[in-house]
Amino acid sequence: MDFELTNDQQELRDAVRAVLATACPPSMVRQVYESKADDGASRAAPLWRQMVQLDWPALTIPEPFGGLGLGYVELAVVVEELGRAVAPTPFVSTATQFVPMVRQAGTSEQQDTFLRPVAEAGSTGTLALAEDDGRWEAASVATTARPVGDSWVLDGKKSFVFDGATADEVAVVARQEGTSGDEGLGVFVVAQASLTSRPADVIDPSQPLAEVLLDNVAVPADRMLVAPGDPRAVETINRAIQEATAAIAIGMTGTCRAIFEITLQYAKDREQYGRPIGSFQALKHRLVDMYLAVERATSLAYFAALTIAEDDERRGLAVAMAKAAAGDCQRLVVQDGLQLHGGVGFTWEHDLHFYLKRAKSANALFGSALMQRAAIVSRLGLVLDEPAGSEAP
Amino acid sequence: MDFELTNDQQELRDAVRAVLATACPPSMVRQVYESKADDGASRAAPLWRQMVQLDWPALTIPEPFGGLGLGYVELAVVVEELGRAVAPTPFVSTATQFVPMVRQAGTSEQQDTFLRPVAEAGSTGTLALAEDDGRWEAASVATTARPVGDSWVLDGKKSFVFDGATADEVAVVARQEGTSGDEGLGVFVVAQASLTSRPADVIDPSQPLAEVLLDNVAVPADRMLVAPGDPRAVETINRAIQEATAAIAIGMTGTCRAIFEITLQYAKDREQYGRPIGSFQALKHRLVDMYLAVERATSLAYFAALTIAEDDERRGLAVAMAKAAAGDCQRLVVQDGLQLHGGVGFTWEHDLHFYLKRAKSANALFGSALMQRAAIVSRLGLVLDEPAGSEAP
Amino acid sequence: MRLSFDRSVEGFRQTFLAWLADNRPSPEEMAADPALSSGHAPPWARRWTRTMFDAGWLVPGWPPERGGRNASPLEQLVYLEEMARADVPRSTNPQGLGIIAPSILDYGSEEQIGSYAMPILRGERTGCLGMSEPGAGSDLAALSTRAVLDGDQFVINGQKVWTSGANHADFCFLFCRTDPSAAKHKGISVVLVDIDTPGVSVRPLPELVAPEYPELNEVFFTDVVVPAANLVGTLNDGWAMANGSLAHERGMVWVSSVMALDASMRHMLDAAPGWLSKLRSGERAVAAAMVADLYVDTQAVRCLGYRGFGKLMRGGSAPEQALMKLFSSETRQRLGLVAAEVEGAASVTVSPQGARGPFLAVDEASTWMEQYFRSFGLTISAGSSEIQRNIIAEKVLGLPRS
Amino acid sequence: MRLSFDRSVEGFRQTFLAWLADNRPSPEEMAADPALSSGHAPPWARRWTRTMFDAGWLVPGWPPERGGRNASPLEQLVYLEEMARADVPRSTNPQGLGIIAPSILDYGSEEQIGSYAMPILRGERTGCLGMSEPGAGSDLAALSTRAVLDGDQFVINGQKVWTSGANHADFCFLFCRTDPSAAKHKGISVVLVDIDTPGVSVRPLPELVAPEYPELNEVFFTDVVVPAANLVGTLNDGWAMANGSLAHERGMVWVSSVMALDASMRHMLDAAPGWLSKLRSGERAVAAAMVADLYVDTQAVRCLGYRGFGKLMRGGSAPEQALMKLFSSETRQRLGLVAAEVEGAASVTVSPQGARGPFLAVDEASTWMEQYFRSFGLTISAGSSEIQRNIIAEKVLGLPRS
Repeated sequence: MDFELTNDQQELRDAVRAVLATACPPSMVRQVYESKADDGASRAAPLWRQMVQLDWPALTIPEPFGGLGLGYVELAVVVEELGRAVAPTPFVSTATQFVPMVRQAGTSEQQDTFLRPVAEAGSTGTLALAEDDGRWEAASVATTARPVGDSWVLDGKKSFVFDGATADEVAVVARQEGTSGDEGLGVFVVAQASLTSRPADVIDPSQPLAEVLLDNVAVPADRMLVAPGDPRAVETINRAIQEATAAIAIGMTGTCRAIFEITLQYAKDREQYGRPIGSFQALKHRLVDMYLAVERATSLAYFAALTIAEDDERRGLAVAMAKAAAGDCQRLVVQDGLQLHGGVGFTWEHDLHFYLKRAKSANALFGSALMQRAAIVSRLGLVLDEPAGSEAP
Repeated sequence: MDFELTNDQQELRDAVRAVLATACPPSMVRQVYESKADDGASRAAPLWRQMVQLDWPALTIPEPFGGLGLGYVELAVVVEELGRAVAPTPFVSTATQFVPMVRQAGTSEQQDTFLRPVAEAGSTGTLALAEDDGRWEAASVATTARPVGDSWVLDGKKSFVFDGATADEVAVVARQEGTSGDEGLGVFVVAQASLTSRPADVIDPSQPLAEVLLDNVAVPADRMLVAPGDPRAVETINRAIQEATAAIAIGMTGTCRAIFEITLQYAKDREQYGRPIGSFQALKHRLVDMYLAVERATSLAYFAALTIAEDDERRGLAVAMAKAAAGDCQRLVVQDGLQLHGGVGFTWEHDLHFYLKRAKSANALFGSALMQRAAIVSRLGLVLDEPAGSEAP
Repeated sequence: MRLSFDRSVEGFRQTFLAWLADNRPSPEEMAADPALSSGHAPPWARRWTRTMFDAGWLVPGWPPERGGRNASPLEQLVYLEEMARADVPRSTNPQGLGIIAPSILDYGSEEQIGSYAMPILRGERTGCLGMSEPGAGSDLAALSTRAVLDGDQFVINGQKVWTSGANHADFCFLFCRTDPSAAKHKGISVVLVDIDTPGVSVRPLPELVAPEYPELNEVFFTDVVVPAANLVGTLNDGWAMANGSLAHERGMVWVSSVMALDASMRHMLDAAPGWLSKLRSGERAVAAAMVADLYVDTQAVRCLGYRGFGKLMRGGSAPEQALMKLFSSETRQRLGLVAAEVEGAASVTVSPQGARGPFLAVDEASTWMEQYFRSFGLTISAGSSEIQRNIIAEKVLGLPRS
Repeated sequence: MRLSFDRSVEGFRQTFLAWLADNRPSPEEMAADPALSSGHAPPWARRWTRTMFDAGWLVPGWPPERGGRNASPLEQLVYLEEMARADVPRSTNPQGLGIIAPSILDYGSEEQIGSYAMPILRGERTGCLGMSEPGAGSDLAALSTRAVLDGDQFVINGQKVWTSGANHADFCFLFCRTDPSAAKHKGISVVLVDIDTPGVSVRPLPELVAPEYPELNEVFFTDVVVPAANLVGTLNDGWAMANGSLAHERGMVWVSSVMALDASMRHMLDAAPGWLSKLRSGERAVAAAMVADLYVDTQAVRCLGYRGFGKLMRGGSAPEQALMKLFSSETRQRLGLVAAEVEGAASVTVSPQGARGPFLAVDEASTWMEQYFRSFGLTISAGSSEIQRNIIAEKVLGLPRS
């Protein structure tokens, strides 16, 4: 039992932080913010290439498929730092959404087909799960998969797909026509070229989202990761969703810590009435509460990471707690971070808003604190009359 | 439109406050706290006699029945001051629970029978509505009324009845056997001698509660205020519940204001590290937030009083808001009031706990903030799938 | 205490509503050409302000010769509430109408009244308030923009920041230091400076959302020369006027902030069923309770305003007024926060570039998330929430200074 | 990072659990004669403490000669968690075991160790900590109880307040001023004073709930004479010991506060379905979310504790430890608050007079409302939450002093 990073993990963190300090300063994030959508992706491309050279996307890909075979804690370390830098990168979609789904669900051949290009060539991927109602859960999927000969034909619309307009491969969760709830679910990998994607105009352009339209898209059998009707489908999909959700929570704690640190520094530097504003007791106490919220969220984020890494039976509950705590944390640190900055933080020119928007946006994606808390209620057995078939992932 | 007390109302407030300052100091409350239950009632008796002499219980009793015929705002003024003094008195049960029910539901003869003794001789009354499940709403009543000849026979158990062990007359809400929800409800006045009451051991002995057992109690027809099955029963009962609930909310704001004022004074007087603790900015800001909570609750309490006084259509919503806001207020001022007092407020010897316990207790009675908020949700039409028959009072 | 209005006030309401129905600009007209900032008055707004002025409806509480009709405070309240309910602005230059014009009328010369105050009331000119400076923050007494009297003119040098509407305003009601040797708050004066005076330069400061519609500005003054006659009131007496200006603002602001909150709440209640329908029952109940809580706050803000108003009508001091800015701005902020949270995933989408509201380019056209971020303008400017709490603690509660 | 324990630690756990099962006092035995305060040790508690001491299980991290078994930090953690899970106290005099005995072992003479420290460890005597004074509050440096060295004895005069368990303790570990001319924190010493010494008088201060079981006391010292040999450590070196004492407390407290919180949460989760069943669906979802929130807090407190523990194990400083008191005490308080709120009307009933818990007369036997009120002991004593926030702001976050 050890809740502190090992020396190797600590070194990984230091290395990632050092790379991002030079490759991903706020000025680079600003360029992405101030670019047109397509242009933004190209501005973020050099960072991704560097990450690929450093083998970060390969981190949790098994060694037989060209990866490093490391665990979820190492992934968490990288994701936290990326959140801390509000990095504009397809790492989150690729390494925490696409890779886990393929790893959980794919055959060895499929893993080799889809993961090796990620590990070795920086191919990107994502997960298309949520639809118009903004729910990241298998039971809510309406997109259909229809068998036609050896292939499958997908029809539907996915929303809020991370990097959905640029990812090379998209893991799509769909269901057999006529099924509902947890029945009939399957997963398919669709190439970007086979679908129509439409970038969304979002408050956090450093994490692009897109709608993905599947209009009669034929998918060959070797791109089917989970066959619709497979009894293990829900379990497999939920495990991938848990990894993806935990990663959002971990990234949020990084972003929240950055907001806290920037605000703390501002409170030390900024003088008013002839003294640093951080010497005013009311501000001090609020900074302590921000600090506590960040530590609370971080503790639960790494607890969730550990339950995933060790496949602990509490993983579903731990992930929901981590995302809920990250949501609580952003609510407080965005509020107080912006308020304590005064007018300066209110301007476009100041970098603070990149962090605020990432934190807010991440709360709303992959199940907000509100939804996670309801999931915790359900997992604690406190629901007396919940309709069947609505188990949280 | 005028949200400020008239001169007459202001004079009433000053008079009540002056009387309570001498007749109901904290030392008198302490005597009640430190007495055995029966003894407590007798210690509170002189205050009640004085209130009767001053015609306070007669305030809202119509003039034809010996009362002053004043409105709900005047009642609110008295109730707020009683809350401010944590007064141990049957005023709340008699004037805000029993009287409104008789006034709403009784014939002229019944009003003369039951209200005149209150106005002229200080007879006391109460309302027996809630049962084991602690819900102050007609639909939840299980106590039955069975016609036997010209009389009715009541059976059931009422809980949390204000002054239920001492009130001369008890207005009991019951229902015809075999009915449920809003159907079959009736109201009866039962003399204390006809029922069995059992004082509850409560955290706030200055407001005694009791269980009232109705074991085959025969009630003559002239004590039936509302006949079971009367189509106007629910509306009549709900109006009385609204008056009673608003009064609890108003009393709570008085108690909360007292906690705030005591704490404010303490912050000015108490020195630590060589300066008054009220000069520390973090404490200042908390005192401002307490003040805001008290003003918020008071504003809504008087808004509710006005809607009752003028029979405005918003009265149901206004009462729920007032009780919810009073509940929010006590949550904050009890927490910060006790915390800011430090060890002193933690002792039995200090008077603070009388106020804290009254505030906490009143929140739990006549529907907590939690329940009121759900009622507001329902009244705002935000419930999409609420089962029928659960309209809040 | 009374909830209802008496008959004469209701008569006033009907008279006004009838006039309003006949004369108001249409929503389409307003939306077609919204104001770009609080210093901007598009043609329809200029016409409308003038129409109100001529009919005695722009400032009904003032005497007829200044465009009013000696309306009673209760009548003014009814007027402001009905204006807000009708979703029509009195002016798209609120600081001009609410602060600058009345200050000039109170303190200025006849020439200044003729050239600056009346043109605001007639919808001909717009003004901005030059108060905050970099480094001085909310501390007006620390301002350092200098105006040096040189014969019959002032030479002005310095910088203002957070100046609302300066990017479109015609002139600036400028607080500057005229006696650097006096105690901090004693050497301050107000000078009227036309924005097109050589040496004045305005740099917009886009906000963290909707940067395409900047409202705040930095204003730089480099050897700006204005006639000495542009001094408002007495030399070095600006501090009193600042307090007067802010009092004008506070007197006006409580009703409009209550009504703005009310409007937001209505929009939220309209949108809520759609949001709630996407939630599961457990989530929905919690979300609905959050919305209900905001509703309670909104009603409480209104009642608190009414209570303070009742005290003021009796000539008493109204500590509630001091709470109003704090409570209403924080409630507005919480409303945006809760709305965005309940809205869920869709809250991350931004309003389309160039989306325009009915009479302001932003605000009504903004998403809830954007409204939340923009609401920090309310809790930071004109005395931040922290400063409000200090003031209430010391002035209202009588707590000792730190 | 690792979630699971390695095999040797699991072996330690099994060894301890087996011993515990064979030797622990039964719940019935404990409930029949609970401790009346933290200075009280009923016969079963004395026997049990002695049994643990003899078997090397009272303080397993200490060397065998002091009643331990050189257990590693991880093993100590497992030990404390299992003790808490078994609902057995190590001692009903926690400040004796956790602070006073270790302080005397660190600083005291052999005689003091023999007469005061070892008797605590063997369950023979109980001690109380004389720190707070009226007027000095949490500010130990301001204490004024005087001990004047007069030949080979001290003469003590003064008053302590909030002294836990003094109403039953055998002796007091008393902080007093021995050099009034020195700087505030330099003239303080610790003297051991038997409670039955003439001139010592104890006045219990009943709490706002369960006043029949007072835990806190005022202790008055009037010309109390004790031998100079009762000085612990060096004259005027009490300040260092105070910091040592508190460090002892903090080192011990985090696990027990986490476990206490855990136990409360278990009780709450057991009770919650009953409460929730009385609520309508809309209310129920909100109430359940409140309970879930506390569950999240409880788990976060535990994880935060583990993180701090991990840093300490590496010899690093652990700012998390400084947050632990604040977070765990406030969470405990919120738990009582939420439980009472969700419990509803029934929460106004008090526990029957004389209700007794399994090993303490109050706490477990208290209602949720009573537990809420009693929880202010946690947020007020041993450095209030306000003081904790000041400390964290300055010491951990490096913010400037006010």
